Amino acid sequence: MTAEITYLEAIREALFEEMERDANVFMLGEDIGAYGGAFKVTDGLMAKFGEQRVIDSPISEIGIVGAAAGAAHMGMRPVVEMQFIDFIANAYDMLTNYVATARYRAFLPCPMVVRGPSGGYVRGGPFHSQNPEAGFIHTPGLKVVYPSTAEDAKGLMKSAIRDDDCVLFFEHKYLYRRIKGVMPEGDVTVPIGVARVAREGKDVSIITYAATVYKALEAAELLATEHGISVEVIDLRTLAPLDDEAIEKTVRKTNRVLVLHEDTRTGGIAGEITARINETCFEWLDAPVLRVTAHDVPLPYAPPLEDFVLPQVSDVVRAVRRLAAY
Amino acid sequence: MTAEITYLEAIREALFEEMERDANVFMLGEDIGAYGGAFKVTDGLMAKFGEQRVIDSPISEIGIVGAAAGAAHMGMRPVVEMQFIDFIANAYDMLTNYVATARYRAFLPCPMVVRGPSGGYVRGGPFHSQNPEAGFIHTPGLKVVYPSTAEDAKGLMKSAIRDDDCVLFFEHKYLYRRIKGVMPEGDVTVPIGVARVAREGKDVSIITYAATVYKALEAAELLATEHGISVEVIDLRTLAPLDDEAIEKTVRKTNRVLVLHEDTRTGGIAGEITARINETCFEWLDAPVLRVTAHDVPLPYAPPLEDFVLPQVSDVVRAVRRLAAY
Amino acid sequence: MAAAGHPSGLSRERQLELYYWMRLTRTLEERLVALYRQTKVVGGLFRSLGQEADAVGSAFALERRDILSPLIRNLGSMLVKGATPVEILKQYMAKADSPTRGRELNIHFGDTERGFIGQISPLGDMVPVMAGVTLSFRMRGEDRVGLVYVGDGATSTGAFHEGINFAAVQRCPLVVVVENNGYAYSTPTSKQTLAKQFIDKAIGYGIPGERADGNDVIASYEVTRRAVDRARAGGGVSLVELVTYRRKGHAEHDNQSYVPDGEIERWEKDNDPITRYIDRLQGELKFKVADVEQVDARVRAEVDAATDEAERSGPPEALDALVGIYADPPREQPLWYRQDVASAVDAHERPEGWGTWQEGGRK
Amino acid sequence: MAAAGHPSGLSRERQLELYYWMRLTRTLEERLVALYRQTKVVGGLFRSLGQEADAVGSAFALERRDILSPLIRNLGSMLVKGATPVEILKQYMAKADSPTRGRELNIHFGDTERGFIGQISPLGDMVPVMAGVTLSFRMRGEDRVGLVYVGDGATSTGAFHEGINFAAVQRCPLVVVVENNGYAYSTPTSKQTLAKQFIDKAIGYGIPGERADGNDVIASYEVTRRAVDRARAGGGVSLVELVTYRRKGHAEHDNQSYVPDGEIERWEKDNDPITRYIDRLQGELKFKVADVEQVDARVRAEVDAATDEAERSGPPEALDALVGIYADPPREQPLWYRQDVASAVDAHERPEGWGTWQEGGRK
Ligand SMILES: Cc1ncc(C[n+]2csc(CCOP(=O)(O)OP(=O)(O)O)c2C)c(N)n1
Ligand SMILES: Cc1ncc(C[n+]2csc(CCOP(=O)(O)OP(=O)(O)O)c2C)c(N)n1
Ligand SMILES: [Mg+2]
Ligand SMILES: [Mg+2]
Repeated sequence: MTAEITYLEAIREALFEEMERDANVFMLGEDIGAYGGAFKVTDGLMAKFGEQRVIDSPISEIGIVGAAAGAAHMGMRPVVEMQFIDFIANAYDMLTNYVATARYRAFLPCPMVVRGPSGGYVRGGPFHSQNPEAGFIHTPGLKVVYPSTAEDAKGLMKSAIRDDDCVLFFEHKYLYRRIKGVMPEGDVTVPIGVARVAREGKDVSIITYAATVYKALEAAELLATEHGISVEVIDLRTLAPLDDEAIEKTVRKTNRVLVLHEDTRTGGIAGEITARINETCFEWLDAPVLRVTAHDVPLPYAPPLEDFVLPQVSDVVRAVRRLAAY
Repeated sequence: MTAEITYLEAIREALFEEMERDANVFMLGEDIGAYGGAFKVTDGLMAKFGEQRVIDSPISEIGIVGAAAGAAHMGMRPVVEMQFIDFIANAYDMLTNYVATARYRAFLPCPMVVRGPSGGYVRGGPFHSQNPEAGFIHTPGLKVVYPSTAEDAKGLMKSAIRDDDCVLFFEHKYLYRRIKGVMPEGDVTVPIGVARVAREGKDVSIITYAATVYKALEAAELLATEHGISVEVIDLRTLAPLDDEAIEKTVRKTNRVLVLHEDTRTGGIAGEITARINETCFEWLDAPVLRVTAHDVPLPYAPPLEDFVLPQVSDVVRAVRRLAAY
Repeated sequence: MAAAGHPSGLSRERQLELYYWMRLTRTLEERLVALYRQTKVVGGLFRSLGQEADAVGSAFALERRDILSPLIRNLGSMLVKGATPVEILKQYMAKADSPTRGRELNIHFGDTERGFIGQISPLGDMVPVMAGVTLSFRMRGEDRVGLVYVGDGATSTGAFHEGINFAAVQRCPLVVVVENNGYAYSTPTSKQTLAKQFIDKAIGYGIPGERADGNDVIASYEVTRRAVDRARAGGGVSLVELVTYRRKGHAEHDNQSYVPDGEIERWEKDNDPITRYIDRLQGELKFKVADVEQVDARVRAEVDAATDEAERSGPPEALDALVGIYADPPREQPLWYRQDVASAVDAHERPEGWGTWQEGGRK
Repeated sequence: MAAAGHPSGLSRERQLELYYWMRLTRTLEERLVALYRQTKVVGGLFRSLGQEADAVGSAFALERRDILSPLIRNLGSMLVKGATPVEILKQYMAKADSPTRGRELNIHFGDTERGFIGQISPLGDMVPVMAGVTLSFRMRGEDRVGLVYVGDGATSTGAFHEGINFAAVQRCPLVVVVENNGYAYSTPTSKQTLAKQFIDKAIGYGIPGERADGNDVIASYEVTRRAVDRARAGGGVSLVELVTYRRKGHAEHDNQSYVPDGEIERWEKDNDPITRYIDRLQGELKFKVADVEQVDARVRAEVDAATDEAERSGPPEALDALVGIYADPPREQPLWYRQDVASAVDAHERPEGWGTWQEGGRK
């Protein structure tokens, strides 16, 4: 019997196993070596693999993302940590202009992973809580994953490192130590681009990912027991490319859809999903696709403010009830 | 009688008049002074207002956007040119993390404009053709305008400079010298946040902005004469905040909507608009909201490739006919 | 050179004031540690232990009309510029009437009236911003100077580079202070740059650079003052390097396992800026023990009073979260599922079953 | 010091080769101008007139296994590294069989086999990328060196700063060549930096810096070669500044109104790198006039042949636009309204009525 490990440990295990498997895999980031990273995700890697393969970098997000790209061109498989994913904004040019276009414009392979602690619900304030996925989903050439379970965190990290293109790997810091799972035996990957049914249901679908998967699951439980509404929860796992098949399947099953995300509302991925559902499943819809999201403000620090801005279980309950009653 | 001037000249007139009106307005950018800017938008400004108010900067998009913010805090009204809007990616952190949050987190006013030549259809290749609006529409705290006519270009630039928050002003380089208009007499502004009916119609609505307004208008003409379909064209003019009223009005009028944009498809603003229509006008829809957009690839250089990637009149015709027949 | 007993021409009052600000910094931070352990501080806690002299001494070189942009370890600079202990405490505790009304954390706040602008987390960003602040001084012919701090680590950012270069070329009245405290989080300076000293960067920007002992409050004052005077006289940007040492971890949770044995203790023993200044006050400058003790007592009383006041304030109202993203519109509307809902979190939120979360495991 | 007649130990063959690459660069660009005027070049045209020596001389210091990242004015470097005239012409003309199949413009292309990596437009970005390329050399113990060019203007970017600093700290085998040609578009060096020379930046990164006359092809070779040798020997990053002058505008449309009177003419008359090298070849190095003329004839023939070949190629197929964004999936599907449509633009596109567009007004 294998023990449960946390979401964070699952990621570390994946990094460890991939570094053992492939000598081309190496880590690059601020304070990831001797210190093991701000959240200790890379703890122990330097001791095991040495300073050559676990590089403590200067505070230079442009520099390290660019360096990863150059090394990737040469056959390496760099994994870059953003100390907080919020700082990926500094590398926006490098990622969207250089990395994302490398294969298309120059036939240069760019297999690399950019990973980092993301998301709110942790009193992190406006610069340690962001969900910056929208800008990257918008960029052809990048892949984006955002797991919610420990098993997926491990399996998707392995796939991300083995992918021949750049994968942005968002890790939800609220889940790091709260979520546990039992890892499958052996070298098991979770494919990029495939969603997961987190809970089967028949009345209303919730399409979501990352921390809000748990908001959805809790709401689903409550809706089942208190309101007799059967909710299906889809955990997207990958945001680019989207799993259109899984989305269509659940829409055709329940005919009522809530898209739920922690990111701000305007320009968030819920819009994209709504448009796709509209295009492919309009006739199957018995109600408008609704969105539950954060409010359109920078994420404030004080608990009552953060709680108000971010989506909560009660919001999901209200929205699902409206859909069910439609 | 006043003469027609181009879209580009209209922008220059607005800059000129605003600099005359308000001594706090100044220009910052690469090659905007002696040379007058890569597209000559600021031509003549340095001669008139001097080097102090028309500053040729080093090649430092982070630097000049940040400097504009600092000056704006102190009561100045900087207008920053990106030589091509593609390079706004370099200032993504400064704009989304610093500028957009300044008022909210620190009660610091940040009245500034970031403007630059945007968009394709000009054989500019992947780094001189971008439409990077999606990432900024996604950012609370920023406003985004993108005019299609010379009159709007002038009137919106005046509003942008007078706005008390940061406005990103996208100028479509394909329209710079192709589009002309007669300016209204006197100091006339066009309000931010208000869309325009570019053509009245009753069967199908096209919601669009910037260069594709003309694709829509051409398609509308053709659809009227060749297919007897009456098309309404909405020119959004402002992308953040969206004019929900205008969108709802046209949807309720025609019940069939095409959202058209030049930006790539996934994560583009069409998704957001579709979601909003879905939320507010679901019952009014006689057909799914359709999107005509660029394909999801970096914009290639060769004419047959660029033409294939970008939306064209024939695409609009096809999509509108499908909607009308639905 | 100042006369003996009046280093840098500072009056005896001002000499003692320097001590007051350093002591206030340290005592206030110690109070914050206590509150942090009582879980009354909502987020992380960042110390400037051992760096009080460089923060206080450099800020002391400014006039009230000048503008300073502090970093996380510049509590002392902010106090000198007029931030009050009660503001600091409320801010850390995310109170409704804290300077940012609970929106931002720790000492991320500002007040252009008193002359300081709050930083944001992305390092280096304040350098371009302060370039713009001081550009506006120059454009308007105002007799004002700006000062921006960067850590040794933050000198590696593109924002630092673009900002200082822009300011240099534009001859902005700006002083850039590199606080070289040996570490950026866990990263020693040797992994941050190969430069032997940070003022070596000045020549690459064509500006003067000067280095001083950042644990000597008078030396920190003097070197900064020279740069401030130069800026005020139209001499443009200077780079000042203050050499100091970060005796605590990056934040309170950091156990400093990466620090070589004995290093911290050595700095504490031989080079505590407050101890050093007390020695100087009571030695060369001939203050009495009682003078110093009086300051200590005053500081204790002030911090006690501030704590009482801060504790009395309540948390912000949820709806204030939607106010003031733009000047126009002045507020966002709550999303439809939040209409008529005062607080977002009801009984169902934050259940135990979410995982193995423990208060101790908190990051 | 090399023996007289054999500067830098270059054989006579190699001495003449340097001339060949410079001449090929110039003749090929002249051909491009002709094609541009015939509107056969799809986008803008960028010249390196007067800078051929720095590009050729520096690239000549590399081995085939080394990797170079050129800029827009490094046509000469690319030719030295094995790019062919027909590739250049096809690329500018956006042909189906051009190196990027019509996806990228001008000389933005590369080939890691021959050892050059194409730039992207955002300036400075190639510095971090080449830091990573050379980091991989170091990690794998490969005996390879990288060379990256930056313009005087591009040194102001955050990417340059972060990339060179990272490479320095990591002791990557990288040579950073600053091509100081006096201008960045219209911006003179004095508005770009207050540094007196670009090698003043080296000290701030703790690396060696050396400056040479970029219009002297041998000097450019020698200074770069020293840096390359140092990198190969494990000495890490060097900064090389090659001082030259951009005699044409930023691109062909730029009329250089911002250049002081006589400046261009002076450089053309006194300091043309090709003329200077011919003088040296025929003087000190004792080549015959015929040797030089033979090279010229060979170059003309090669460029003629390349032009013929390039002109024969056709434009890309529209559907190729959707191929190869990712390894997996290997292609995007056309959007539904483009299914079964071979070309996007039908008779209705690009009408006259769109405005006042004229070929002459083209940007
Ligand atoms: C752009 C950016 N990258 C990473 C971080 C995460 N981070 C916060 S503080 C810190 C270390 C800062 O070191 P230094 O600049 O020397 O300042 P010190 O803490 O020593 O005062 C890091 C890496 C950040 N805030 N911003
Ligand atoms: C980040 C960025 N900002 C602006 C531009 C627009 N731009 C293209 S070339 C150029 C001038 C480059 O000057 P320099 O680096 O000196 O190179 P040179 O053309 O002189 O060889 C500018 C501003 C760009 N390509 N990238
Ligand atoms: Mg430090
Ligand atoms: Mg130049």
